[in-house]
Amino acid sequence: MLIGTVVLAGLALGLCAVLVLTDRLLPAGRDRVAEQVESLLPRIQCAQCGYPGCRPYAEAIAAGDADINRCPPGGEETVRRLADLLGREVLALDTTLGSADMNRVARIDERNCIGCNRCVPVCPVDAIVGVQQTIHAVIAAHCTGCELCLAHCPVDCIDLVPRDA
Amino acid sequence: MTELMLVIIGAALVNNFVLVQFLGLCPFMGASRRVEGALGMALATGLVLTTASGISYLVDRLLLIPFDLEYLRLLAFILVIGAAVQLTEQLTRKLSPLLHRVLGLYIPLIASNCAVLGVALLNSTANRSLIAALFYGAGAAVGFGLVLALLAGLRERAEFADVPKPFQGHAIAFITAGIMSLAFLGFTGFVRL
Amino acid sequence: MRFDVAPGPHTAPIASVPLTMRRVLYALAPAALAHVWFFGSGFAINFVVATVTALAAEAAVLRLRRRPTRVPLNDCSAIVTAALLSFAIPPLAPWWIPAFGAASAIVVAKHLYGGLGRNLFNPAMVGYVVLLISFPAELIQWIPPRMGDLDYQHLGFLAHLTYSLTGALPADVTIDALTRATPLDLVKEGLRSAQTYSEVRAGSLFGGIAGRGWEWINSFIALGGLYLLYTGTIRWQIPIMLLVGLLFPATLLWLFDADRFATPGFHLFSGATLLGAFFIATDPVSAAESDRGRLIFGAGIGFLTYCIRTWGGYPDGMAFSVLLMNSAVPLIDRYTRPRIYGRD
Amino acid sequence: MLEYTPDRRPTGGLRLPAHKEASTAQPIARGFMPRTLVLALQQHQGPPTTPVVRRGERVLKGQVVARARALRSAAVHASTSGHVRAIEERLVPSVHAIHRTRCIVIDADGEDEPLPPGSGAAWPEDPEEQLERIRDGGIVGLGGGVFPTAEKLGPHTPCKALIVNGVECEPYISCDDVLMREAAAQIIDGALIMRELLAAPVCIVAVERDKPQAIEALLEAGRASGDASLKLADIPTVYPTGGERQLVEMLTGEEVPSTQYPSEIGYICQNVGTAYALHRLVRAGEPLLSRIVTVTGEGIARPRNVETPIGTPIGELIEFCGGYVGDVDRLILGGSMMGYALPNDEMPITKGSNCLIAAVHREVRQDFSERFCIRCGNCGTACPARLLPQELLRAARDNDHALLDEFGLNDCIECGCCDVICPSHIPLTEVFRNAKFAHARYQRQEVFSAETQQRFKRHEERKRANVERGKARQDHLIHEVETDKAARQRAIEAAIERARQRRCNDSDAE
Amino acid sequence: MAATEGSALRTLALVGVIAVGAAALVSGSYEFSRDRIEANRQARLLQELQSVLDSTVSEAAVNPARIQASDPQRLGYEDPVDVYIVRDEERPRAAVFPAVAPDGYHAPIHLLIGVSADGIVTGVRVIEHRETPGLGDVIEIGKSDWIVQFDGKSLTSPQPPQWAVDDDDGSFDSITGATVTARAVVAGVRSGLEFYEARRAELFARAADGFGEEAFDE
Amino acid sequence: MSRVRVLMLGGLWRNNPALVLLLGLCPLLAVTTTLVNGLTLGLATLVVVATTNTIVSMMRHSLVPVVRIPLFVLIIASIVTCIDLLTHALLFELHEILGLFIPLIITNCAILAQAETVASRRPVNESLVSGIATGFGFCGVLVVLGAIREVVGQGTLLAGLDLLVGPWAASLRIDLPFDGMLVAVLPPGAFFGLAVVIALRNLIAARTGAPGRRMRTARVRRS
Ligand SMILES: Cc1cc2nc3c(=O)[nH]c(=O)nc-3n(C[C@H](O)[C@H](O)[C@H](O)COP(=O)(O)O)c2cc1C
Ligand SMILES: Cc1cc2nc3c(=O)[nH]c(=O)nc-3n(C[C@H](O)[C@H](O)[C@H](O)COP(=O)(O)O)c2cc1C
Ligand SMILES: Cc1cc2nc3c(=O)[nH]c(=O)nc-3n(C[C@H](O)[C@H](O)[C@H](O)COP(=O)(O)O)c2cc1C
Ligand SMILES: Cc1cc2nc3c(=O)[nH]c(=O)nc-3n(C[C@H](O)[C@H](O)[C@H](O)CO)c2cc1C
Ligand code: SF4
Ligand code: SF4
Ligand code: SF4
Ligand code: SF4
Ligand code: FES
Repeated sequence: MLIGTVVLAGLALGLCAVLVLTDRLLPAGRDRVAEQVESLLPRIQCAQCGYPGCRPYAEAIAAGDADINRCPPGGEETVRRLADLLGREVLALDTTLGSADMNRVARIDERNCIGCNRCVPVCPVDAIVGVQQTIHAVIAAHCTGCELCLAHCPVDCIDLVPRDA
Repeated sequence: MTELMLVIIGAALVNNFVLVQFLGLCPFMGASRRVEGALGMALATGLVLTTASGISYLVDRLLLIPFDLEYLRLLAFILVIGAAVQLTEQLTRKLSPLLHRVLGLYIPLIASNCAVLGVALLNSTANRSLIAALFYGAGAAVGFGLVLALLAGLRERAEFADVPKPFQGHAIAFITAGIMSLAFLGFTGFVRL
Repeated sequence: MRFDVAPGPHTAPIASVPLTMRRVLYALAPAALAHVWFFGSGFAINFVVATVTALAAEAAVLRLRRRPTRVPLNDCSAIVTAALLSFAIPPLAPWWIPAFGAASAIVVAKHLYGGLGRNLFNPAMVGYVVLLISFPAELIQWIPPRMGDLDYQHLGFLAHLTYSLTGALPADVTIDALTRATPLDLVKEGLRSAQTYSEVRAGSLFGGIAGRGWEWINSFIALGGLYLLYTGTIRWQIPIMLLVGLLFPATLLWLFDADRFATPGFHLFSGATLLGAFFIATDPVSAAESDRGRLIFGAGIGFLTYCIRTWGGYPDGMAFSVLLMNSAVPLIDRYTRPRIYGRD
Repeated sequence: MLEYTPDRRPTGGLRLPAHKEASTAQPIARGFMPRTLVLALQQHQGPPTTPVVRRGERVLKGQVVARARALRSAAVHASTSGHVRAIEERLVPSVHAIHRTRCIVIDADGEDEPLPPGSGAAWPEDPEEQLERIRDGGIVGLGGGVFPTAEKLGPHTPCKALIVNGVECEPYISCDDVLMREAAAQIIDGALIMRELLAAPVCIVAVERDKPQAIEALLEAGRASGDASLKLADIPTVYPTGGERQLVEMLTGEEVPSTQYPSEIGYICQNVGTAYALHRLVRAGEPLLSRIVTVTGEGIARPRNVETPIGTPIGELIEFCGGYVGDVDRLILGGSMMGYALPNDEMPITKGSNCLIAAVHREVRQDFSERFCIRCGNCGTACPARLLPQELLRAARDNDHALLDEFGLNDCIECGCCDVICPSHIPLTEVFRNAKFAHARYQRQEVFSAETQQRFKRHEERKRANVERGKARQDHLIHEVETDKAARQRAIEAAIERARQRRCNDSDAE
Repeated sequence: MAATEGSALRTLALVGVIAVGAAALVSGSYEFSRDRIEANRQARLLQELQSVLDSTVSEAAVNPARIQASDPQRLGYEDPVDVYIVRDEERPRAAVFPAVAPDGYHAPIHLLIGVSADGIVTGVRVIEHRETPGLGDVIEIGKSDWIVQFDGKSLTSPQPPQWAVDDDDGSFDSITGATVTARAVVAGVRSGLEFYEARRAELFARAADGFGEEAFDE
Repeated sequence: MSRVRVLMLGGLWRNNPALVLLLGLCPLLAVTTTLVNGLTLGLATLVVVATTNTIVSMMRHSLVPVVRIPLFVLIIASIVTCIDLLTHALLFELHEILGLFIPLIITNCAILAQAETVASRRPVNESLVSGIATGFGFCGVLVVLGAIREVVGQGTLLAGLDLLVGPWAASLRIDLPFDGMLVAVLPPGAFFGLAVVIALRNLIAARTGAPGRRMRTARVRRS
């Protein structure tokens, strides 16, 4: 009985010592998951997922803190590809979050724009040009239709139109 | 040499651990959604299987039997396996984070993966030589990896099938596994042990 | 002047699923007749029972799923399944054997995956293996072929029918008197109990190459196979490689020791070899998709069949080998994709 | 001229009933003259031309009505004399679909008056000028691609071989066949001119085996020309060996890399009709005014090949062939495999229109009821691009674009072989055609996303930089203010000043 | 999640404690239950022996002697096996020993054979086999009493040539569809008896002068 | 809904270890050749999982990630071994049928998973509840599957109950008029049986609108 206890305890201690050691010695591998996840997102930075941008959301997913169905612009397709990458279940897209789709762009109505310049810093992709007190314009080719600027226009003269119109 | 080959074939096909002896089913079902994941899991399990069967063999011969502590066998083996698994867990987490994400819960589960314990116990009861024990472990690992990969492939294809609603998801996976084990019955009587 | 438009190509399709399936049935007909000639009307009865159950099961499932039934029922694939199943089971069997086999083939192996084209495994073979392990006693009751010199009274159609339906035999005969081990059984047991091959095949059941009667049926099956090849219903990759995979080891080992191993000829003309090569392994749905894949697929089946016959517990291994290779198909496909034109 | 048989078997492909007897029975019908012409400004691959005539103006046969301003474009000529009725948007059948483009509509005056003789200058020496002439001559590829020939003949990676494509593998079409029979010499001549321009060591004329007369004629002409670089390859009659990629593989064993054109690996593929047109231009100074069109199908009274002025309304052409007989079920422009059905016969013949089929009910595919794929793999065997259509189909149906890329959607040449052989009657080609659009959008999307990500990065950096700069200035001020009194004074005054400013701004606002 | 210096020691301490706890627990319950388990084992063995002994003998079988005997040819076991000699006060009454029928259909069939002192089979049981379920497995006593037909047989009745299944004109019923199995078992029992005949005297002798230790220690 | 009820429902139905999490499959499939076998193992498992959950959760604060797995299995294993030894000593008859399965309990992933996901994070009472719920959920599945396989496979029900609860129960055994199809008791039958049970659960879940798992899983991406 005593022997048994000693032997087993010895065994346990020995093995755990090994574990602790290896845990020390092994180099922590660089975690590329977040990047892989991000590359599957639309990367239009609309923040509708509830994170400041695609990267933060990607990191949240990679860390397993966020569901994979929070990106409206990405749509079902993105959810599916994320599920594939991470071996998770496919979830229905969370449509409550927003409606941004990449086929629309913002357009500034020249007649109403007062050149307050507030929309410029908001645009995550610098798609709005114009200086103080002059009419601003959206570079359609850069605009992702993320809707962020809409809220910031005091005279709301920004609206979304189909991309090819 | 031929015996050793027989040992491997026996463990891998004839008495396939998963489909015939019902060992290691949880990872079999859980890690077979994608072929990539399955291969990773196969590797991890193979690692644990062979190392664990080797070490526990030594523990058995050098510690338990001399002090006639056979009644501690389960305890000792499971301890060894647990350690081996934790080691694998560390390895994957640090060397392939993505795989670690994909396999998620299932790596710790190798610990309780019956296959591993099964190998260790069977080795000690069927008193083999160390080499034979290692081969047996390897054979089991091969068998496990094989059916895991096969099932993964089949499940990927089954996703395009038009399965009746109640059977979608896991149920059809079990049906598929069932037919696989039907097929593996063909190996019965292969190695007349 | 206006015309209604339709997408191209405008050339009418040159093949259709029902036609393909019907071709398979035509190809099986001669062998079926030979079977009835040698083993009595049991085959016919089994075939009818199997077909009826197969179609009924298919209809039932489709109804249950509120799916249209006409198109699937007309494609004849269920009948092919039934036919191949009835080739696999012994002629002298109670009705519920073919019925159960067909039902499990259609319901479990075919329609749980959504029907024609979706199934991962060969339905007929699933049905057969389920039967084989569930009711081995019934599935080994083979009767010897009708050959002038074999002392053996044969059952007429009615006797067959009554046995099939009620399990009752004519007063004077017992089931043991009727049934014999098949040549494959005999060879397996003989070689196992240290007889030499030539001793085994001295038995009255053996003809020039393999079992008498069986030789003929298999020849007709080969004929049907050639018809399928000729009409382009199947392509050569699977049948040829299957035969190679089976006959190559057979020849080697036979040359190595002609006493302990059966002749290649015996393997070619016994059991399910030819049926498997031309009709079963070629099931498009459950076979590999690319040509290279089909080479591997066929060879695998042949080789496994030989191993099971020679070292395994079962007299024949076609069904198991087919299912085994079926389960390998996704991986085979994955690693044998043809190189796309202009890519490397 | 050397005749030989390539020793390769074509990859995939089908042997299809040819249906060419009807139209090849009679010789080419010449001298057909329509009442009106509809000349599309864009009949080629590339930017449209710009009209150089005005409404009401009279134009002569052969006169340029629209000029090629850009490279990769080709001029358009009046194919008979008459008055310009209008310049308006119309529906025009182009290579793969009907599209709306501006057209010059001309009322023919029936005099068919050509430009005064000698107005066309002599054929220049300098290659550059020659290409210029070809562009102005409005010559484009007549084999289906309608790609400006000048472009294809222009300076290239050294040309290994000129391939003159007389294969004409597609059912019903026979325009190249009859042309080869009747104008072999001119074709050979045109081919030699091209060889000249390309400095190609060899010139292979490829013809399908089922055109013995054409082959005879060509050999005859070839010998006559006595040019050693000429070869004639007879090709097995398998569709679609006429496709230039397939043809290159067949003749040379080389494959045209996935994203490239044959020219980029040194093979130039020109249709026989193109060669003929070039001959006319160089020897007779005649631009591309007409082309041979096969008018056939059981719904046509007198099926035949017609030398048709470019711009002829289809209705008139059919009229010329005796009009419709029986109940015509479908009117197909092009062959029965690659061609597409027209909604009406009001549209004009363009440079790319090689065949018209007025098909009755039993001639063309009718049932479009589709079964599930039974994985028979026939499509894969038939596919000349060695694709796996059944896999593509799956990927396309649940638009998984990564898979589509992997399975080579864009390597599909839409030949339709898989479609015709599929026992489940799945409209594979149609699915792939549509999938290609979606796929293109997806690929643009990916690029856009990548760019966006970069912009965002820059944006973030700038923001961070701004914040830091601001903070630095603030620190500096605070530090100053704390250290010397004068600075503090200045700061306070500045603040008061700003406050005043703001107040009067507000009062202005009111 | 690398453990820091401090926690490394804590870890080991923790593990040590738990391991000791676990071991103590297990060892404790082992000590507690060892004897009872042993007793149970013997009861079980006794049951098994009695299953192949007829009632007259089985009272006497309270405490047979265990002897190690080895006969690879006839018994089919490489290593020595336990032979139990059942005695009453004066003389041995019967013997029980395992034997292997090597050529079962799928795998060798393991038998337990009981023979009375004068060489008459008192019972045969199949301990382990891999025959086809539903076919060969009727040799289990649970499935049918085919195996019972050996009771009362001996090497003299029937005569050795009759020691075969009726398909081979022997005097034992064969099993439809499982002749192979039947043959195997008959042959197995027969060679078991031959072993017994050959070694009986020696075995009894050894049993008598207390060679074999008592099978059960009271 | 109170925490306890959530946990209960979770273990029993919503994420039932065997049907939803697919854990503890080996004993599940290996043992359920008859209802009684299933029941017996189910009860044993119930005891183990409840005890381990409690113990683990008691010491959850002193656990160290690096070695947690060996610790869990150590605890589980020792408890199981004790149960094994004690049943062997005290309930010998029971141990006769149960003997082979008990070591299997050690390797029952469901138990480890509970330790890993619940017990090592939740207070004792919750862990206990969850453990019991899981145990019952598991046991339930074992019983159902065992019943199905016994009926289909050998045409009986409740066979061998007497070994478990005493001779009187022998009378409860039901014999059906047909003698079964072997496939049900052989390995393939185990898979098919479980598939059917899962399908049934899905049906019910769909009917009661309870959140079953989302059926269609992700599409394939080969690469
Ligand atoms: C968008 C486009 C670009 C092309 N660019 C070239 C080129 O750079 N060089 C060339 O020799 N041919 C070029 N081609 C012409 C093709 O090689 C081919 O001759 C033309 O597409 C007609 O062939 P088809 O009828 O098989 O489509 C181009 C064709 C297309 C449609
Ligand atoms: C499927 C397919 C079949 C074709 N068949 C022919 C053909 O038979 N004859 C031909 O001249 N061009 C054919 N083409 C067009 C050729 O690919 C190529 O465009 C043409 O020969 C280039 O010459 P061009 O620029 O003078 O038209 C085919 C194209 C495809 C995609
Ligand atoms: C699936 C299958 C399982 C078999 N299992 C056994 C078996 O367990 N025992 C046996 O003696 N023969 C077995 N056989 C061999 C055949 O039953 C053989 O015909 C029989 O042993 C001799 O036939 P008979 O007994 O009717 O004379 C099996 C055959 C098959 C096809
Ligand atoms: C050449 C050919 C072979 C076939 N072989 C089988 C077969 O072996 N078993 C079967 O159940 N069905 C067979 N079928 C019918 C059909 O493909 C089969 O039922 C499908 O697997 C059902 O989805 C065959 C069909 C063809 C055309
Ligand atoms: S929701 Fe917007 S910000 Fe969030 S991931 Fe999708 S695109 Fe990026
Ligand atoms: S302009 Fe507006 S909508 Fe467009 S990208 Fe910028 S912020 Fe988004
Ligand atoms: S249409 Fe595309 S996929 Fe089909 S055969 Fe032609 S090239 Fe292949
Ligand atoms: S030809 Fe049709 S049925 Fe056959 S594989 Fe291709 S798509 Fe499927
Ligand atoms: S129970 Fe065996 S692996 Fe989970």
